[in-house]
Parts: sequence; structure tokens; C-alpha cells
Amino acid sequence: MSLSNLLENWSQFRHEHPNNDKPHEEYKWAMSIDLDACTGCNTCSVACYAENNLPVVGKEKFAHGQAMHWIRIERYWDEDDREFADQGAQFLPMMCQQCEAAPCETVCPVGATNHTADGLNSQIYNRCIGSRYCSANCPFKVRYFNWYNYPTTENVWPEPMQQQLNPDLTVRTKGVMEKCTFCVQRLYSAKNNARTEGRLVHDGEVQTACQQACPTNAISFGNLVDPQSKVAKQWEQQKVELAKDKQLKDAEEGGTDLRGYRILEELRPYPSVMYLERVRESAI
Amino acid sequence: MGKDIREDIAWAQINTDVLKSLESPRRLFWVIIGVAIAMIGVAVGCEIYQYQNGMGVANMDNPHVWGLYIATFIFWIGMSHSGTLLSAILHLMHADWRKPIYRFAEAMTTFSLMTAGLFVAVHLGRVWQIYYAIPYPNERWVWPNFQSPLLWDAMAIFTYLSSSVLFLYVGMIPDLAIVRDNIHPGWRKKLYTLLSLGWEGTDRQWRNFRITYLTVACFLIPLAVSVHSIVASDFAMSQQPGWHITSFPPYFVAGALYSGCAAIITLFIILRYVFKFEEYMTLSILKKTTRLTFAIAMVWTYLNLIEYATVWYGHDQVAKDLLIQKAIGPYAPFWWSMNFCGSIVPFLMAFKRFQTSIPVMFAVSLLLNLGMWLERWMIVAPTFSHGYYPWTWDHDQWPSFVQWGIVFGSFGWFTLLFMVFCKVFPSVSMYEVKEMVYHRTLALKKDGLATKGAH
Amino acid sequence: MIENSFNRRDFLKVLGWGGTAVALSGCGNTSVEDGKEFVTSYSEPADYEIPSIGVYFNSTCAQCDAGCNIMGRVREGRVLKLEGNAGSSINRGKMCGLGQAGVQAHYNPDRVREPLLRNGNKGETLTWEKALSLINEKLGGVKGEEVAFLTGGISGHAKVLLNNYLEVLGSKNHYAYEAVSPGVVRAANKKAYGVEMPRLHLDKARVVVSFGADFLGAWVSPVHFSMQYGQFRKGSRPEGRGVLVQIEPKMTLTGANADHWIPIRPGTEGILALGIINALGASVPADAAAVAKDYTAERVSKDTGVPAEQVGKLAALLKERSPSLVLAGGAAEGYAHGSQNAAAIALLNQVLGNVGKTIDASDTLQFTQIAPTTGSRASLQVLNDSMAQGKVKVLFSYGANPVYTAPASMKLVENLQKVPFKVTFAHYLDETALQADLVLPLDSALEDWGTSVPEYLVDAQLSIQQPLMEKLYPNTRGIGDILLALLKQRRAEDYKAYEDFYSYLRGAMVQNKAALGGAVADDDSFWNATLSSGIVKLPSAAGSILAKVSAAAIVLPAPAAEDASYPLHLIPAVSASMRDGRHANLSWLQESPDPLTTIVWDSWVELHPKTAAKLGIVEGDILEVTSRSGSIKAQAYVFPGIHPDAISVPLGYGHEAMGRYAKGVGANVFKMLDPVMDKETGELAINETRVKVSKTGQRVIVVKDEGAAGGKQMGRKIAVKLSADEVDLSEEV
Amino acid sequence: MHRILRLSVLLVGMFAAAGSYAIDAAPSLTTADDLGPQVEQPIEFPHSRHAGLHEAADSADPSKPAKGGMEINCMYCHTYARRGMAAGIPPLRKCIGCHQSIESVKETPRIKKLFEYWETKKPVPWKKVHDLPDFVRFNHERHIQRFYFQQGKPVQEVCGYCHGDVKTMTVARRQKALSMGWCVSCHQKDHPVDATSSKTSHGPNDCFTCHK
Amino acid sequence: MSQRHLLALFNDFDEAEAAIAELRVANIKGFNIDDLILKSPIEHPEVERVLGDKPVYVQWFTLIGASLGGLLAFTGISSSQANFYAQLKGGKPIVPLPPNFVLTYEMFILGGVYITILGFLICAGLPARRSPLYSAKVSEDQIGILVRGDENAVAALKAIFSKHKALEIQEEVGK
Repeated sequence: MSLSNLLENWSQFRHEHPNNDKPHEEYKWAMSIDLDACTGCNTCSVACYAENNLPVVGKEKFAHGQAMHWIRIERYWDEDDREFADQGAQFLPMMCQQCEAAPCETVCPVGATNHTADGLNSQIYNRCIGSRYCSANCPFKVRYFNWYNYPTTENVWPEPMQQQLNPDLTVRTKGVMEKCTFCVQRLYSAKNNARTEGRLVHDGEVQTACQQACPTNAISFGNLVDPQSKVAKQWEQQKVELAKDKQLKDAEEGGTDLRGYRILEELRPYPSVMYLERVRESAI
Repeated sequence: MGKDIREDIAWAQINTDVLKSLESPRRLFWVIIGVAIAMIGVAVGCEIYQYQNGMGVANMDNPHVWGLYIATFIFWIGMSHSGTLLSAILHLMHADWRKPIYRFAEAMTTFSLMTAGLFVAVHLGRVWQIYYAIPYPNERWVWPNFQSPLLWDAMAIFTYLSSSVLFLYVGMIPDLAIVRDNIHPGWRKKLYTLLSLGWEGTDRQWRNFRITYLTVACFLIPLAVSVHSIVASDFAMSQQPGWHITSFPPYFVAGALYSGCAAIITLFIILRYVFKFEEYMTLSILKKTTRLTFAIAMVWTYLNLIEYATVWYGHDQVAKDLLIQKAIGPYAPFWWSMNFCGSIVPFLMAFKRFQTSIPVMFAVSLLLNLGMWLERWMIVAPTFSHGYYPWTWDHDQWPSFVQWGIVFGSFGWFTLLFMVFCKVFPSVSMYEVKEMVYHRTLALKKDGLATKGAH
Repeated sequence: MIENSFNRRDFLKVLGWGGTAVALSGCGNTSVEDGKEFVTSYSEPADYEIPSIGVYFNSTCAQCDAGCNIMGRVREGRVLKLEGNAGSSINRGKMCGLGQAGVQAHYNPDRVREPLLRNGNKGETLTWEKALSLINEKLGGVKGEEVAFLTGGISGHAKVLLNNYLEVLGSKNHYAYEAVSPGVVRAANKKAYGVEMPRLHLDKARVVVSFGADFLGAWVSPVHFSMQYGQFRKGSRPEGRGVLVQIEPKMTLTGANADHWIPIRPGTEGILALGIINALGASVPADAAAVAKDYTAERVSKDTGVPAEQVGKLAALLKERSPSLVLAGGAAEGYAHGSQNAAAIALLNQVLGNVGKTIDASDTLQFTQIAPTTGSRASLQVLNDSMAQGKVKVLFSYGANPVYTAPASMKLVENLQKVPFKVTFAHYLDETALQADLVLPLDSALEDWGTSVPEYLVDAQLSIQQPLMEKLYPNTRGIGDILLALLKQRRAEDYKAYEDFYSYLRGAMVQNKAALGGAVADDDSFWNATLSSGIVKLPSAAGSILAKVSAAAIVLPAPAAEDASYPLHLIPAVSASMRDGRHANLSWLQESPDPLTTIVWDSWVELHPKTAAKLGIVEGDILEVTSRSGSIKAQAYVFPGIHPDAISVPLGYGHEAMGRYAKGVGANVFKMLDPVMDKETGELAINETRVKVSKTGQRVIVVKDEGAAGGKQMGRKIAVKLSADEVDLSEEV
Repeated sequence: MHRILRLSVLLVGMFAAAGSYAIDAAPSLTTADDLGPQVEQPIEFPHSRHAGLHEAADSADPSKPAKGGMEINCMYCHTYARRGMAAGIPPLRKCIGCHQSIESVKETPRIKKLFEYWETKKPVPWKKVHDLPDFVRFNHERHIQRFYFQQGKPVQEVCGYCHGDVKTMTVARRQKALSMGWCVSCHQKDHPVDATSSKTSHGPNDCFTCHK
Repeated sequence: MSQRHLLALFNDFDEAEAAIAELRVANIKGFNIDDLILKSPIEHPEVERVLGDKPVYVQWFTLIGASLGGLLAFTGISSSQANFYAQLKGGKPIVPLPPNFVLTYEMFILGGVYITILGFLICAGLPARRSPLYSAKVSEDQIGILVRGDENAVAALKAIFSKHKALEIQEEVGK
């Protein structure tokens, strides 16, 4: 099989994703977050703790920057030093952007983080040896390392709290890297059911924990391949394209009246999360 | 100029002098060994503690995930390069003054690589799974990720380590034969007999020896260069500000040679005293080494400035911020002393009267090493606490005693290996010193005749 | 979905927690094991119970009084996660962080597991039988009016039983107490619109001007309002993208999301409202105009600190974009003249003609006995007084933690000592429970049966709360069961039909199934339908709303004078996750950063940079905040979202008991509040406290998520905003 | 000189051998039959009796005694296997369903025990025999859908591929390695997509499919 | 006729050189110049020269080793990337050339060095049995000439050695 296979399918093995890509076949999971609707209420973050078995590290470790929130709400102020923040704050939910050309993937010495067929950036906990190179190379710094062995740490999951843990995904032990997975366990079972019924997952059938909880519907999530999905429509309407490092919005002088953008796009990680700019009323 | 090796020194004398080092070093030797073991003890303690509680006790955080371990890893890798420089490069250039000192330089290469290797393990979060990173046909049907610079590192270091061990050994065979011939019977004699592979200095042996030594030397030079450029690519291949810099590979190589030479001076002085090598490790050699070091120091300084300049004139605002942050941020003291030790201190070596003054050179070489260690740290750390993503900037991440302890211990480990080596093997290459002396006498004879003919 | 009660409970009987064992060992078990763990094994499962597949059961969230309808994911007999019930008109499948943490309240390691009887300073366990008979015995020689029952807001069948019990005891002393209730606004609304809690339609309003109503954070029904807000911000809705203006001295979460946040001098909200009416000019009805006429832009801006042109702009905006909606919230009501503020704001609504458009009445219920009894701060005052006079011999308390939330000046603990026998129905050994003589452990909300009617009614509905899993501890009981047991002590005959609260509930519902829209169905199917939807429509009559604010009645005091010794106003902040501190022992909430300061695991003092500079304070200084009635120590956080005359400290921290996550975290602000009451309602005016701030000399590193860049983007394009006229939102998906 | 040449040839051989091994190295685990440990179960359930073959004794050939199996389809009891990730264990009700009408064995100790559980409504505390590591996700539904329903293989073959020849066991016992390489060796194979077509496909090779 | 081994030690390298030269020209019956082995404490090109040039084959090993190392590395790595679980990396092909080249380069050197050393051992005949006559002096400062000849050639050989001031001549009966 070995050499012959290599030579026969050479072109296929040289195929680069997503730059010179055939479109994703069935699924390309993507997100869009409307910063104008996001109120920064932190519900998504708590929901994520509940769904993904995130440990509560406590004050001490939080102070050391060892918090494990896969999705964090960032709060920014206007930088023109006005006396009051009279335009309010700007909130931004930041989680793993599931980059199409993820900087973290190439550098992992053991290939514990890879790219899946439906466009996720997979993190395989048991394969991880904890070199932390992925996090070092992540421009968004959304990867979180298990600095301690939380399952056995006092007051993280004291009896009977461990009964709340979600059996659909592992509880990570010390020394492995972890991050947002777009709730892959939910995607998995949704795809599984669809498969049994011989169809594709349709829009809205699967929700990520953050999206499901979000009271203002700021987060929408779905399959970018399916043109009927809300996400696809939003990306289309905002003229944001996956494998581009500069979108129409920024291309034209003065900008069109679009507000979709992706963070640190210029680094060409091709994130799967599109943000919609926050809007501020000019009349008041 | 300090006096050089006397060319009329009896060869027998050379043997006896060098062989003495295998027998009776100064008491200081044992003191050093003792201290070294104590230091290792500290490191082992820290490592056990870290192993049991997780990397958190080293006080790293998200996103500041790398710390002193990586920095010191680079430092030790760098230190290894000087051995190759002296033995291989200068060998090709027929610089015969290297002969009395290249042996221990090579030993230094080997042992600093071994030390560096430890840091890879110490750094891992799940060191017990390290075999995942080794490319061997396994039951799981998965291979390590050949795209990762870390893997290239592993490969390069393995190649470098094994090659330089072989190089060191082969180059030592004739001397081992000498030891074999002179040492009193006992287990050590057996050992040397075994190691010297029955070398008798026959023409056939010498002939092949010459070619082999030359060939391997030729291989080692590109290898050494590749090793540190690969270490550099750990950073240069990443996207982070302050790392993603084209000039990194040469910059690293220069830094490596630099710190290596500095280390050689340090060890030169120590060995000279501990094993009473005044006869061979002469001041004129020290002087030559010093000059070489100075030259490299200047190369490094230049590349360092180039790096700043490219960032400064480049359009990458993020990288610029980082550079400014290095100069004024929390790391400023270290960054400035790095530049001071690396670029200002070496100018002391430009003065003749210092070049041969043992105490000054000892102090200077130590400072240079400190500077180079700081350099590595200043490459690794600031990028984390001041990267692309402002929200995650600079949590409290001052390395904890665990990190310091292990770094501290690594020096003990190195010293132990090195000192034991010098005690067990001839740390001055006897046969090469003889050659050197021989060639010089020939030279003298020639002009001796010349003068006769004159009158 | 669910056949009958037997199965309903049987599905919970699952062997072992196979799942848990799996989960906890995590990456630990890396090899194939045999015979170590148990298989999930059922005796008689319902056919929807399949191992490895989660089943959702509907219930009702008990984390706050908004009464969101939720569903819990149950797998192998464990409830794993809560989600919103999509069929609910209140929260349409959405939830808040507080609600998400409901599972932690259920699995909390610090729950009370056994009935406890005080013995000296220790509690010793006793059986329920003993406990109940003890209560009966203590009630023996006591007159009805000497029995008091303190609860939080309460509704549904538990309320019915409670009332029956009190009636049996011949007591009228039911005190419903809520530490941070919008009591004043309720009263004002009653006056202005004829209903306490009208229905609000942010989604229909084009402009929302909120005087400190933190409807996205902790006000009344946050999830519901957040949903409306989501609509309100949609550029694609017919009204276009709504504009939110928030007026308050301390920026709340809502303020942080406003298009324009206007810091106002504490207590002068009413003045600004009248100022706006004045600025509206011609269109204003005579009486209102008369009241507002003195409030010229200049005077208003002098009193409130809001720039004159700002007032004008605001008025213009409101005039131009109708319908609008004006809200009065915590910041406006917390003063001695809170009612007046609220009235003035209501008047503004009336003037703008919003009443009936963006504000209307919720339907009025026919079953008044299950309608919510909302809590107030005043009621605790009353109880406290009668305890002080020794009028209370037996005190029951449930769902409230007055010992923690009452200001020190009330001397509540002292007065409690005067009560001979105090019973507390508790989840935790909180401050109040520690004062009790008898502590009875309650089921968690996810183990218990119940019904509730939320105060803020979207549609007239009864929310069903049902167990999502088997009890964790055999010796806890639901409040319903307890009340039923107590009733049986006195009226065994009337209640013998009901073996437990579940059967009572089912009976009560099934009896009225005709009224509850189950006329045709047979009992079982009606009941099962009810359980599976978790919501029952209640018969109701359309409510009517009036616009009857009498402008003349509005008399606003001049802005409070400077107080040399206590120069600053203290604004106790009600945060979305901590509220009045009842959930301080949920670690998720402690660790989820405060949205505005991103601080975790501690309380803090917010100061405006100006104020900080004046006092030479920098972030992390430990400050001593002193009022006339007490003082606290907390770390300083310098923050551009607060009026320079005010400082703010969050409520809910500084527990002295309750559990491992709550105890000793931060400082308790309730204690230091001055005893100033709203003149009309007698509610404690929580914003009236004046304080002075002094440095203690210590300094700490503030534990927060925000990095060293401190909310700056350093020129990176991360969180971007643009102004409304640059973008066309109408086409957006 | 000749010696040297010979040696070089030898070396080339060595290198080539090592190299090619490294390339095709794939320990063939597909046939491994390493028996797992015997597991103590509350009731020694005789799979052979239930799923085993049924043959009358061959009077001609005494070497063939009667096979008293009942050839019950695996999925009759393990109903969950085709509906969910976990195959699960049949609920007590299922066992009773048949056994209350089988008078012949009512009095045997095992069935007695069974009924004891039934009376107290206690589920039987069965132990897991095939227990994969916690970070692995094995989906029975998918495999059965693929190989039983689509490809129409006989059920005992489909189950047996991982569970071994259960119909010959009493208490089930692990027969296959169930190690990663073992799974992969099959995932890499090409299997016909259904009974009829010649089109083939192999198992997913994306880590997220099996690792959770 | 039995063979004898003679080892002559010289202090002066020129004399040794001369001695060899003489042995070469004076064709002594029962002694072949190829049976002469020179032993010296240092590398000694000029003295060896008089023995006539003897080829060295180490470089061939080097060539083979290096090229094999490189070749196997590249094929091995790329085909393992292709054949075992293909780890798709966003933005990169499954068989990425630059990394493989880096690794090839390293393996090239590794192979080169290893096989060279091996070649050295083979060509230099190491590890070797100790030859019949050896003096520790050789590893110190004297040069030794080991010859093998018939008994009757011994005298002549001795003569030549002593003529060139051999310090010492060891003789040993060969088998």
C-alpha cells in the first residue's frame, strides 16, 4: 500500500485546505455573533461551564490567569479618554475561532489538534502531551491548559457535584490542553441521528450551549454549506468569505454599509466565527 | 603575550602530564562535584513536586504557557555549538592552537546537549506520554506530526547529540590507547583496552582515521548550523510578534557560538586550575579564544541590532509595541542587562591586557553567559505577556521557585557530567598536542638550517 | 411523553452513576477495562429511556422570581444541564447564567441533609416525625397572631397550602420579604396605571429611556426583557433599530449596552423626567406642563448634572421617535422620595402617550389564590417591629435570608432572640438558618414538585415544577410536603386524601382541568400533557391599563444637599448573578466575571477616575467605606461608568455562613445601609446611604479577567463599533 | 576492497529493510483473540443457551450431542444497540417477560435470583465486560446501521466482530483487543456501502469521531 | 620456512623514514615490503608516503550512508503521512514538502555520520586483535616498524634497522 498509494494519490495529498479547496462536502460549522445584540451578560460562559465540564479554579488560580473559561466575555471601553463611558461598553464573546487554517494545528508535535472534515479544529485530549506550543501560537489565546489535576483538586467537583458532569465528553486531567469545540458532542449526536434517518442535519436542529442559552439570540450557529441555514445567509449577506484575509467591507474605500468582520483576519487563520459590529445611535 | 607551549617539551612529558589529570586533580575538583550533586538534588526535588501537582506549580498561565524551561533549553543547545566550532571548523582551518582545548570543548557540546534534552521532558505537561512524539511504527497507527518544528528539534538534537558523541569518541581513540598503555592494571585498564579498540597507531589506522575525522568534521558544521536554526524556527515559524522574524536563524546561531565561546573561556580557566594544565592551556590560547569570542560577540550584536531595526522600520505595529514593551515594560531590567552583558561587556576583551588576565576573563565570560541566558528568556517570555491579544496581556506570571530550581539544577547536572568526563578521559588531546609540537619543531629546524647556511 | 406517576418516578431509579464514574476518571483510564464499572441497568424503564441518550423534562426555574420555564436534560437518572423551554412565552427557550447554575444549587455539597435541632451552639439531627411533632407542640400554647411566617415571593399551590395553614393557625402574619424587590415602582405603577406590574413592549418601542432599570441584568424578568431587547435591536423590524438611553448614577449592565449612558446625580431622576417634559414643549397636556414649567433646561442641568443640551436632545429624540418607553428602576426608586421619582417618570410615559402602546396591563387571573404574593422590604420592617415588641412566639422562615440582608440598624438578630421558637426551611445553613431553633432541609428545586405564577405575566400561565431526578438525600422534603404534613396535624380529615404534595397537586389540577383547558381529556392524559408541556394556561380576563398620573401630586424635593462628613452616595449594585446573595454558594456564579469590572470571587468599590484621583486611590487599594450605620472593607476598582459623586459596591457578597463558596468572600453591603425609608411605601431606600471612603494602606492585585491592557484594544481591530447612520440594517438576516 | 563492497551491499539491505518496515508497519491485530479476564456477574447468564445454535442430537454420530441454544437474535435483548451509542443491558422486565411463562426452569437458582430482583424492583447490577477508555466514543447504532441494516450481514457476525463468538460463551468475556490499532485496522479497510452495490467506503479517520 | 616478526623502534623519525626507504630498495630475500607496518604516536603523512600510496575507501561509505539516509527519510516520512491516519492540518497539505525537507536534511547527515564511522571501523580493521609485537613507546614518542620475514631475512633486516640507529629491536617467533 505504502509507496504506491503515496504516488498514486500524490495530488490529493498535496491538496491545501482551505486555500485551494473543494468546498466542504456535507458540513462546515460556523458561527456569527451580533455584537449589537450581545449584552455581555455572561450567560453563554456559564452555560459552557455546565455543558463542557469546565473546572472552577477558584480565586487563587484565577488570579494567576489559570481560569478555564472556554468562552470569555471581553469588555472594552472607548479609548478617546472621555470623562464618562457614555457610549457604554463594548462586549465581545471570545471562544476558539475554529480557524480553517489554524496556527495551532501545524505546530503540535504529536498531532493532538487537527482539522476535521466539517471544519472544526479538533483537540484530542488523550493524544496531548502538553507541549503547549498550540497555545503559544494561537493569536486569540483561547486555548486553556490544565495546570492542575482538577478532578482531584479540592472544591472543584466535591461530592455530589461530580454527578453533574456531562458523560458525553471527557473530564480533562492535568497536563492537557483544551478549548472550545463548538460543542462537538452535540454536533456528533445530531449528525448521528440525521445519518440514521438518511438525511443531513438541518438548520436549528443542533445548537451550541452558548447559542442555546443566549437570551438575546446574539449567537447563531450552523452549517455554512447549507445555503438555507441562518449562518450561511448572514455570511452571504455580510459578504464575508471563509478563505479570504480581507473582506469586501474593508476592501472598498470608506467601507460599504456592511458590519460583518472576523478578528485578526489579516493573519490568515480564516476564522469560522464572524462578528457583526456593534452599532451606536448617532442621534443622541 | 603569555608564553606558549614549549616546543622542546618531551612527548613523554605530555603523556604523564595529561594522564595525571586522570589520577590526582586538586581538591577543588571534589568540592565542585559535591556542589554539583547538591544542585541536582534541588532540581530533582522541584521536578518531582511539579510532576505530582501539575505544571501550575511552576506558575505559568494562559496564555503565558512557556517559561524558563524553554529559554534555558535554547541556552544549553546554544552552548553546545562552540565545541563544534573549535573541533570542526578550526580543524578544517588547520588552526593548531585549538588542539590542546578542543577535546573538552567537544565534551561540553555533548553534555550541554544532554542537559538541553532534559528540559524538553521537564517542560512537557504529560511527560509520561512523551513516546507519542517518537516516530516509531506503533500499534495506534498514528505518527507524530512531522510538520511541527518541535519534532524537527527532536530530530536535529538527536542527530547532533549522537554525531558529536561519535566524533568525540573517534577523536579520542588514539589517546585511549595511550591511557591503555600507561595505566596500571585494573578494571580501568580493561575499560580503556576495550574502548581503544586495539588501536596501535599503525599507518593503516592513521590513514583512515585522518579521512574519517575530516569527513565527520565536514558533516558537523552544517549540522550544528541547522540545529540552531531549527531551534530558531520554533519561534520564527510561529506567528507571534517578536518571534516571526526572518533573521532569527542566523541570530540564534551567532548567539549559540557566542555563548559557547564564553562558556569555553570559563571552563578553560577552571580546568586549567583544577587539573594543573597551565603547561598546555596557555595564556596565548586563552588570548586567541578571547579574540575569537570578541569577533563573534560583535556579529551577535550586529544581528541583534538588525532584529530591532527590522521591527522598528517594519509595518508590524504589534511587533513594534512588543519591542517598546520589552524596553519599558516589566521585563525592561532584564532586557537592558541582556543588551549590556551581550554587547557592552565584550568590549573588555578588546583590550590586550585583559585578554590574558585570568580573573578578568573569568568574570567577563560569566557575564557573557548571563547575558546570553537573559537573551533567550527575553525572546521567549515577553511575547506571551504582550502578544496579539490585549485582553490576555500579562497576568502575574513571575516564574516560581520550581522553575528557578530546575534551571539552577541543570547547571549542576552539566558540571557533574563534565567534571566526571575530565576525570575519566584525557581532556587534553595528547596526540594532537604532540603533532602540534612536532610541526613546530620541524619549522624551527628549517629556519635553524637556514641560519647555518647564512654564515 | 410520560405515562403515569409511577413510571414518572421509576425512571429515576437507575443503578449506580455509571456516567459519573466515566466522567470523573477523565483521561485517567487509558486502557480497556473489564468488570470495573457497572452497566446502566433498568428494571422497568419507559421506552424513551435509552442509555447514552438524554431525555428532556420540563420544569420551572426557581433561581429567581421571574419563573422562567426550563427543561432539564436527564441521562442515566442524573440531571446534567438546564435549557430554556422553547414553548414558554416568558423565556422562549432562553435562560440566564443564574438559571444555568440551578444544577449547582441541586448538586451543591453544602446543602442541609438532615433536620437539625438547636442544642446550645450546635445542631443535632432528628427525625422528621420528631421535628414535626415538635413544631406542633411548640404551637400548642401559642395564640394565632403570635405565629409569623416569613417567606420570599410566593405563588402557586405552595401559597395555597401556606395560607390554609396560617388560617388553621388563626394567624394573619404572612410576611413576604424580598431584599431587592422593585416595591416602590410597583406602588407607583399601581397609582399610575392601575396595575403593579404592567406588560412592557421594548420590542415595539423605538426609543427606550430607562431611569436605572437594569432590565438586562437583574430587574424583574431579565431573560424576557433580554429577548425583547434582541428584537428591539433588530434593524430589520418595522420600527427599525431601537435606541436605548440609560440614565443612572452607576452603570448597570443595561447602561453598558445603551446607545447613550447618562450619568446623573443620585436622586435627581425625577427632576430630569420633569425637565424632559418641560423640554417637550407644546404637545404636553396642561397639568403636566404646569408641574414641569419650573424645570427649565438650565435648572435641570444644574440639579442633575446632565448638560442642558443633552436634555434637549433627549426630548427631541422622544418626540421624533414614537412610540417610546420610559422605565423607572432601582436607581430611581431607592430614595426617600423614590415614589415621587417613579411618579414623575410615569408621568413622562403618560405625556409621551406610551401608555397602552408600549405599556399595557397583563391579564388578571381568576384563581387569585395562586396569584403571586410579591415580597417587599417594608414587610420585614413590620415583622421586625413586632418581634422587637415580643409579639412573635413562633417564627417560620422560608425562602428568605433576612439575617444576611437586613441592615445592621434593624438589630434583627437581637429581635430574633426575643422569638422563643424559630423554624427555618432551608437549603443551606445560611445566616438565618443559624439563628433558628429548628432547621428543616428542603428538596432542591430539581427534586421537588410545585407550581408557580410569575409576577411579570406575559400570558396568564401556571408553571409546573417537577422533579428531574431522584432525591439526592433521603431526608430532605419539599415545602409542599412539609406544609401538607403540618396541615394534617391540625386537619387530618380534610387532607387524608393526599398522601403527599404530589397527589395534592395532581388532585387540585385535575379537579379544575375544565378551567385549565383540559375539559375533554381524561385525567391521566390531561395530567401527562400538563407535565410534558410544563405550562398550563390559566383562565384570565384581559387587564385594562389607565393613564391616571396626577401631575399635581408630584412634589420633588430639591437635590440632596452636600454632606461634608459623608460626601459620597453609596449605590449598592444588584448584579445579575449575585442578586441579593441567595446564590452566592454556586461556584459558577462566583467564577463568572462581573460583566463590567470582570472581577471574580470578591466584592469591590467602583469609583470614578476623578474621585479616585481626588482621594489618591488606585486600583487594588483596600478601602474602608464608612456610613453612619456601619462600614466595610473592599478593594478599589477605578471605572468610568459611575458618577463622581457616587461609589458603588455589589450586593450579595460577604456571607458569614451558607457554604464553602460563599463564606468569607467579599463584604456585605446590606449591613451598612442607613435606615431611610421611602415616604409613601415605607420601603427601605437603598440608595440613600451616604458614605466616606478612606484608604487602609493595604493594596492587592484585583482578581479579574481583564488583562493589563485594561479594556483597551491597543489599535487591534477586535471589538468594533460603528454609528447607526453608517450602516443599513434593514436588510439584515 | 571486495569485503568493503560486500559490506556496503549488506548495509543497503539493512536500511531498505528497516525503511520498508517503518512504512508498512501495521501490527495486524484484526485476528487477535486475546481473552479478557473472567468477569464476576450477579447472575451467570448463559449466552450459549439463549443465542447458541439449536440442533437435535445426531443419533448416527454420538460426537454431535444436541445443541440446546435458542438462536435468539442479539438485538432482541440488547435492543438499545441499534438506537443509541451504548448497547446497554436488557431491562429486568425483558427477562421476566419470557421467564415468567417458562415453568421448566422457574426453580433453578439463577432464575430464582432473577425473580428476587424483580420482586424488589431492583435492577440487576451487571458489570461492564467491554469497557473502553473514558476518552473513547464507540457508537453501536452507527455500526449496526452500517453493517446489519445497510450491508445486511448476519447479526451474529456483525456483533461478533468486536464481541467475539458470544453464542458459545456463558458469561460474556472480552475476546478482541479493542485497542486503537485494532479499531483502525478495520476503519482503514474498504467496506461495501450496502448489500448490493460494489461501491465501497472506509470508516471515518477523523479523530473527533472516536475521541471525546 | 617459519616466519619471524621484528619490531624496530626509532626515536628519530627521519631515520625511520630512511630505514623504510632502504628496505624498499634492498630487496631482501624472504621479505616483502608489504609486510611492513609502521606504528607511530602521531599522524604521520610524510613517513607513510615512503610506504607507497595506499587507497582509502571511507568516503564511499559516507556517500552511501548520506544518500540512503536522505532518501529513506523523505520516502519514509511522506508515505507515513499518506498511509497512516492522515492528519489534516488547516492551510497545509497532508504531505507538506518544507518540513519533510528539513527532516530529510537531518537524516542525510545522520546517515552520513553513522555509516562513515562504520566505514572507518571496517577500513581501519577496528576493533583489531593486538599484533604480535607492540611497545608502549609507540604511543609515547617513538616510531615503530613492524616487519615479517623469513628467518634468514632477519639478519639483513636487523642490519638495516641498527644501521639507522634503531633504539631497540624486538624479535618474536611467528607461527
